[in-house]
Amino acid sequence: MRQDGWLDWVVAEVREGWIPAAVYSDPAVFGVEVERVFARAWLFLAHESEIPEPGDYVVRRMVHDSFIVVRDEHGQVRVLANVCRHRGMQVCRAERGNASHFRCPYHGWTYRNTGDLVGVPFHEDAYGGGAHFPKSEFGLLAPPRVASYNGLIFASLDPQAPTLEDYLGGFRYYLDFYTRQSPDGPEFHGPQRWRVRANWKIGAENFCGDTYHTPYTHQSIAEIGLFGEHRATKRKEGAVYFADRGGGTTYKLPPGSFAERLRYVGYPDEMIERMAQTWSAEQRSLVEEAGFMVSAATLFPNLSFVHNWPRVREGGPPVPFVSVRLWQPVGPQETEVYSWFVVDRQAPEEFKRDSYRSYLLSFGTSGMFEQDDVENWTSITTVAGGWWSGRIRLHNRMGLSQNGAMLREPLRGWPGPGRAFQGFGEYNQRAFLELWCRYLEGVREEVPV
Amino acid sequence: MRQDGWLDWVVAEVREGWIPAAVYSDPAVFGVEVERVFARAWLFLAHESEIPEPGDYVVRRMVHDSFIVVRDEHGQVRVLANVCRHRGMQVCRAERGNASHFRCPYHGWTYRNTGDLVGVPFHEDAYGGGAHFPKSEFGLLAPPRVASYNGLIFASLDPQAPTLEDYLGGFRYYLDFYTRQSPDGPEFHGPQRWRVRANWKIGAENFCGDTYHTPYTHQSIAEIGLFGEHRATKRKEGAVYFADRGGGTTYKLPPGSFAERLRYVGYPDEMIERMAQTWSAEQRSLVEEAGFMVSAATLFPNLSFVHNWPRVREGGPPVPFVSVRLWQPVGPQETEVYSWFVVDRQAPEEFKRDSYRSYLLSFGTSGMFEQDDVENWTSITTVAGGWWSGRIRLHNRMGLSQNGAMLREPLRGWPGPGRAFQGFGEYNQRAFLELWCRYLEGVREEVPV
Amino acid sequence: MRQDGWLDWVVAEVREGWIPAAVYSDPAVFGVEVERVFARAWLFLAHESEIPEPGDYVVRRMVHDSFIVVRDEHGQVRVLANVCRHRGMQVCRAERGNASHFRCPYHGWTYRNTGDLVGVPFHEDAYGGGAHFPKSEFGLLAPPRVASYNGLIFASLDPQAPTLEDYLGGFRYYLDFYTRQSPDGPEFHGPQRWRVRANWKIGAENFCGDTYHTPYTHQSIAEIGLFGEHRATKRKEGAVYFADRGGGTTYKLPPGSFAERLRYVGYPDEMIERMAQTWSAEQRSLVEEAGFMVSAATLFPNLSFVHNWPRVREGGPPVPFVSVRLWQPVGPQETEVYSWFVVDRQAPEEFKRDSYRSYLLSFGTSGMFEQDDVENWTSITTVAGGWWSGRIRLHNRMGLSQNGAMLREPLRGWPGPGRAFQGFGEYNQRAFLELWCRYLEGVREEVPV
Amino acid sequence: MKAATEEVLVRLDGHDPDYHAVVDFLVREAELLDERRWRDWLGMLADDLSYEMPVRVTRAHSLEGSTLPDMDHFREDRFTLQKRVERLETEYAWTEDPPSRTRHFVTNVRVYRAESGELVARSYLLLFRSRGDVREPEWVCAERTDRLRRTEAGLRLVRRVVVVDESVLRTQNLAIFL
Amino acid sequence: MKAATEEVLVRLDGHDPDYHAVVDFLVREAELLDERRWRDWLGMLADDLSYEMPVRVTRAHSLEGSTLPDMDHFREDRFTLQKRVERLETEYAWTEDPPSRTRHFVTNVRVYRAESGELVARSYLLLFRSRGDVREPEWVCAERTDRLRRTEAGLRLVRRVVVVDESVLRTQNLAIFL
Amino acid sequence: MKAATEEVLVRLDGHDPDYHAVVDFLVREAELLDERRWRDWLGMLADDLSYEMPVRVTRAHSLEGSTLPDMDHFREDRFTLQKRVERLETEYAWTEDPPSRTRHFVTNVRVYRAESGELVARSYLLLFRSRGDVREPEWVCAERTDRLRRTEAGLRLVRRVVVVDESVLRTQNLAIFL
Ligand code: FES
Ligand code: FES
Ligand code: FES
Ligand SMILES: [Fe+3]
Ligand SMILES: [Fe+3]
Ligand SMILES: [Fe+3]
Repeated sequence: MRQDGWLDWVVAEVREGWIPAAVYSDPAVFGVEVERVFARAWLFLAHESEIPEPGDYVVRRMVHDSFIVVRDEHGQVRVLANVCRHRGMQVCRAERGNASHFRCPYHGWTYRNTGDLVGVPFHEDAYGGGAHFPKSEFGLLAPPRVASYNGLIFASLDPQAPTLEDYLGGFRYYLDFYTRQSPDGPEFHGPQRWRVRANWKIGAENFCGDTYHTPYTHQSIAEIGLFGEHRATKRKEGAVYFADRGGGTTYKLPPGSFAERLRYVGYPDEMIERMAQTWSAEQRSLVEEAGFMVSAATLFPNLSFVHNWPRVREGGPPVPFVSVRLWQPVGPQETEVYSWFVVDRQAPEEFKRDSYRSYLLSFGTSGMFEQDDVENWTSITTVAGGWWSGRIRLHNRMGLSQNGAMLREPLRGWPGPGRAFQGFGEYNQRAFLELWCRYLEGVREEVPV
Repeated sequence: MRQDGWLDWVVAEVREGWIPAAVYSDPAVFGVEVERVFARAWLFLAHESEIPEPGDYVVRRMVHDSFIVVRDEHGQVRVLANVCRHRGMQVCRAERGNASHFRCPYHGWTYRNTGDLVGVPFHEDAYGGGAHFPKSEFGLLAPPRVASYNGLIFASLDPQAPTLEDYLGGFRYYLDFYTRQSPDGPEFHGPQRWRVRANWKIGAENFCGDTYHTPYTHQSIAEIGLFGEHRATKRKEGAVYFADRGGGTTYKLPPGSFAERLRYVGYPDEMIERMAQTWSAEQRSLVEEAGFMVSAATLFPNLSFVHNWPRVREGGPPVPFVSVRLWQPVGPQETEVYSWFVVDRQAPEEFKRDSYRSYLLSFGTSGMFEQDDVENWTSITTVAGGWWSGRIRLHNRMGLSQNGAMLREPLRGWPGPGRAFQGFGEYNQRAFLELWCRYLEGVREEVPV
Repeated sequence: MRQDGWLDWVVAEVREGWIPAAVYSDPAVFGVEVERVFARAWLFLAHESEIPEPGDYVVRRMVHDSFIVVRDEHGQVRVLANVCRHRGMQVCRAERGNASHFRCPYHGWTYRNTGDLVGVPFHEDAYGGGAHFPKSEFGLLAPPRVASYNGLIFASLDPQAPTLEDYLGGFRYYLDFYTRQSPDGPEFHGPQRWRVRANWKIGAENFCGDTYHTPYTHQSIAEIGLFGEHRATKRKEGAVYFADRGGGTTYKLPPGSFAERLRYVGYPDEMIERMAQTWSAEQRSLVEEAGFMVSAATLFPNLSFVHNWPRVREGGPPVPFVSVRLWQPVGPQETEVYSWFVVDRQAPEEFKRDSYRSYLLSFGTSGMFEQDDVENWTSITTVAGGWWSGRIRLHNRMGLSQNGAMLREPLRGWPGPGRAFQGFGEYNQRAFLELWCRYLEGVREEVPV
Repeated sequence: MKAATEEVLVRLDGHDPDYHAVVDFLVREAELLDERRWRDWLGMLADDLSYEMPVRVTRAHSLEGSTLPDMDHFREDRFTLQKRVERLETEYAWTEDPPSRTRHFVTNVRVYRAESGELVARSYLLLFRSRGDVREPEWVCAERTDRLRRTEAGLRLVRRVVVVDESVLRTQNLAIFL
Repeated sequence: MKAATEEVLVRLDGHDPDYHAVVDFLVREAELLDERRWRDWLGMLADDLSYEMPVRVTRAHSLEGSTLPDMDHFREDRFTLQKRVERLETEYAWTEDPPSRTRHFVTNVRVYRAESGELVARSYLLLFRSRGDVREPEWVCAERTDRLRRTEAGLRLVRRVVVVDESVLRTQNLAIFL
Repeated sequence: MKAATEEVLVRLDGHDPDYHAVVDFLVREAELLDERRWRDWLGMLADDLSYEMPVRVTRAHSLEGSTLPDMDHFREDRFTLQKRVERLETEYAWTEDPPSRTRHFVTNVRVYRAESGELVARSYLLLFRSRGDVREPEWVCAERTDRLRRTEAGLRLVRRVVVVDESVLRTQNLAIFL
């Protein structure tokens, strides 16, 4: 379908802030993404709290590759390819459970939950025994790279990928607000999973920097009095930041101390206490001095975060919640959403209950925020599928002048890593797509934005 | 899949009257059709009578590209790309309605029904205002070319396309019989819409010239006494004509005057009166001297017309109806059919009622003619999908001698434009496919047939 | 998606006993298979017993090409392309029936069940009669090659294909055990048909040589006491053979005479009598001297056989059955299974009843063996669809030493053609895939294994 | 609840004999249609029957106006239904030769008695349609509002309005009845 | 209406207690099957049960002969059903491990009394089957004709004939019961 | 049969008036939901309503533990349902503008009386959802276990547990009610 050089043209246009709509629907673009983005980036699989006990496992995908994320008998977390080394049968067909061994139903090869091949029927007769078939060489495969941060387990299919630390880079600073509110870290609940006819990038871009959509897309939430923050002015005062592989949005907090400001969004004192002790001075100062509270964020390519604080009962106070969500591509026009409710392990039970309620009202399959977001994303994906519409260059230049200069200076004195801006602008969507361009070009190393 | 030169071979064979079946199912052929036929030809969108009032709109597609056909606040008909200039959201998700503005649900950009961008939230803050973001440059896009004839609204995605007048050429003469029976022109009702697993070309070819299928495909209609004309002999006496971008079939009328002959097919005198006044002498003479009545027709590439006159009650007189139908491609093996009932605005209410009844009995989702046609087309499309069957060269040489000479002379004294033949022959199917070949070859200019 | 040379790499790896998983899911591989395997090999269509009377027909496919297998008015079996020579309509839309003629519903061309075109409406007017349109040239097409063996009707789309005899080669010796237990040969009942999300090759490989899966995949059958043979040791004592285009598995029989051994698997004396008379000395000796009983087998590319003898009532004796099954590809990840129950025509009614019961319990849509087999095959197909997993090289080296040498000698004194091995080993899967490699390379002639 | 007409309708509960009579009528009708016994089916229809299936469209904000006033998939009377049946009985109704294998699943039946004594029934219909061996099966979902008249011969269908749930039908045609 | 046998059957209306008993039987059966309580389900079957599901084929012109006389998807008696259940209860019935999540939607129930006093029930079945997280769900549509016998312990299924609507099943197997 | 609570439940047969009352309740509810008459629907709910739809997961061997204890698609009370309805009534509930055309097919109803006098109903739900003209329609299958309380104003829903049949929903969202 596509003439050569078309991809180069796409990349060039995207860098200018003009997005050819086809990138949200074209099968050829998706094919390249699978090979250059998803086969090279670090992808999120699961959180350690999902598999607390030895033998606990969950089965997760990297696009269409299936992996078992299991805590082995020694308590070590492992990522095992869900592919029998003999004839490729899935050794585990459940979504979660507990198992000491994975036995292949086809010919009965048996693997310990460490991945080691421990049982081969008729090893001697069929394979000539260890001399000709050393079991040690046929354990379940693992992705080339596996690592975790705050208990979030990531893997990369690229042996040359940078370390996870380097990959995350400055974004770790922000990640802690969502996933390290106490030394114990968070517990993940869920996920809810469902399929939407949207391209995976649209949600990722939205979460990393689209403060501009909130007032209008989510107007219904304000109308029913569940949420004040989304008010346009509130949103406008917020800052957006981008550091290395990720970026996000924030809300400006009213005047007050660290504790007062966290109380304002609805955290109980004991949790605020722990945050104060857990976060670094630089992190605290984002709240204390700068006065910003993290909201939505995205880690390239397809992991997003959200922190929000709607009311959960008539006239009640705001109740904050955290959600982590994965935009798992199914195809160019379809994405499977994984949405977890995340809460600090040490949070009081009552807070956990209310925070969960707050989450369900807002995000996930029945979430009133998410519903309207996804409606936009599926419609854009459909439009992008037209031959002519696919060639329309969408506008990604908010915050740029006619000639491409910055309309606004980066925030001075921003306490965190990376670069931040206050007010509306597609700074982060551009940064996100710049990463996308780099990966499409095959560049792996750290990407300054 | 396809070796190079394959398409050239296809075109060469088609020109010889041998159609490789794969043209009715092959994805590669369809890909080329999208780029060379549907992105260059004039395509029908809607009729003005569907949007009588300012603000009235219908949403229509050109293959997978979505457009709003709207009568703006000044009463002017416009075709607007249903794509927000910001991030590509569909600004209109309904199929029809009335709106003064289209407001994008994602970030709230607002467009007047003229297409003008009139509202951009935080224009100043977010975009630096008019200096850096002149709204005037970001109205909803329109297809490069838009024009209408007899109220039929067409558009082309090709800036170099000939004018609609030139494109239609001599076919306008025939178009008037269906869509200009009085100075007021027709009113369109519907459409009914449904999806069939058939390639779009098969129906288009059938309507433009397949008089030969009527006796057998539609035998059931005769059996139940609803329709006599379809009798083989009647069909054989009919003529088929092709002029520039379209062609069609006719029935031979029994002896009689202009009025008598129109009475014969069931028109009331007051309508005949208006036809006499509205049609040109050349047009009247098709009925009066030549004695032919138009039946099915197709305008390249995918708009068809039908005029027929079955009985609508026991022993009752024939009642004529007109239908316009669009073969909207969904894919190589799937087509969405749009079928409108069309009747002259000034026709008496009772005639409109009966004519509508006549239409419903014959065409559309429940039409007894259409049902059997579509059954043939879906089966052919399935067959064409086979690796071996797709290479079979189907026979499109009816009316040609062994060596390709004409078995019959064109009709002499035919009052209309183009060339006409009496009796059975695939003259028009060849003419239609010749146009198709030209477009596949990238030729745009007027095509003599 | 695929870089050049990828297919060469695949073939090279497969020859080493390492199967890149993608061969079980990749659309490009499937595209090549359609052109080089299914368009060149001999494919099974039907058995003569399915169409006993003149006019009896069944409609069958070769991948997506539809053919009518009909016994014509002279009693001769014919294979006719189900494609009208005019515009490609399917002249027969039923799955089976009896017809003296096939009349095309589109324009009424009529073909005798010999394929001869006998009726063309308006032959003179429309086509200039025989001079310009000799009906004799427009009969229904037949595949380039058609032949049968033991009443099994095969066709090939390749004019250069070897004769069926040569194609089958030594495999005919084994075919007789399933389809020639008496001079009258078998009767085919069914087929059951259903679609499974599995690649066609997996089942074909399994049936031709996978004795190793039985003990574990089918353990449930043993648990419920329906079948003893599947016991690992029993399976291990069996031999696998491969001769020219096909191979299969056997069970070792307990000591005894020809008759005793056939009685052991449940055949009544009168049938044993007929087998003794019908089979050649070489064939009898497979049972009598060598003491092996045929079980599963596959004829390249996609026809499999099974012979098994479970119990059909509490504590009852084993009852043997034969099933023939076709793995009809629908796409790279989907296969339509055709499963026939096959029994000797002369078998006593009571045996036929019990054998049918034995079949239904074991194979087909509700068969307890087949259910677990297919589960493995669909899961493997899914896994193979992953970008990374598709590159995993699956293990097909059972019976080979580390350096690729044979761990075991071929059976000496094997009475049948080809090469046989006793004990577990993927000898036949390698032989099957070697054929597959040859066809992918475009080699047609006889393939020594 | 009010039908098209503005008359008042009384909801019948599940042990009213008329409720069962109506359910029985709808289920028997489904059986006749799925067995292609059209003559028997015609026998269930009143002579002054009106059988309507308006086209559905997608409109903004609400379901208001989501049925077109001027375009239908069906707008039949006894004569036209009779003709359709006659046609299906010929040897030339290709689109149903071979025939579809249909299944009319009838659920959510609500029955009302009108002042006139006629019965009004609303029901949900899930139609499954399989044809041949290669095509994927097709579905049609709809709500039907029926008006039934009592006669000595039993209930007769006086009016049916089928509100289909899709604006673009995903079935090859309506050579069947709903 | 006549069943396979030529005996006369009397249609029961919706307030006949036997009608409710049969509906109750079919709905409870669906519950047991969907909850994989096969032992309880076997308890609903007569010892001389015949459980049949012939293969469907597409023939020209009519539905006549659209079920094969000599090939079935199921042709079971108590022994074979028992074995199938035993198998599903082992740890090695891979095709149902993990299990399908099924839903047997039962509608259009018609009940008849035979001269013998046995009851005959015809019903429509819509089976929804979801398995794992990646596969698309599967559907099976069919009509079932059941013969039920009264016993002190309640109704028992004596014979079931399942007429499926597709000639090519779009489900991986019949490791389930209909 | 036992509900979540361990109390004993008595199965009601098909001619028990309460059986019909419950069927009537479920069918009327479906009608209100499909007609988007949410206010009327809220009127059918008790003030202390609990409305739950746990997430389903695929586990090995059996359906045990196939609903997550700590994650739901819905876990609502009157306040949250009220808010959801209010939202749908605004002009900004984009995901239902244009609205879905839904059809709640309710079948396999089983009714039980609890010692408390409350009624427990289990039913199968097949939801068909069509939106716009281009998207393919979507399906949701589930079983619902409802607890109903008698009030002078009629039955009121006290608790609903929806057990959906898919672990990965194939619908864009749950901006609808089941
Ligand atoms: S595929 Fe796993 S043991 Fe053979
Ligand atoms: S996409 Fe339309 S306003 Fe942003
Ligand atoms: S297509 Fe068969 S007669 Fe024309
Ligand atoms: Fe949002
Ligand atoms: Fe026609
Ligand atoms: Fe097996």
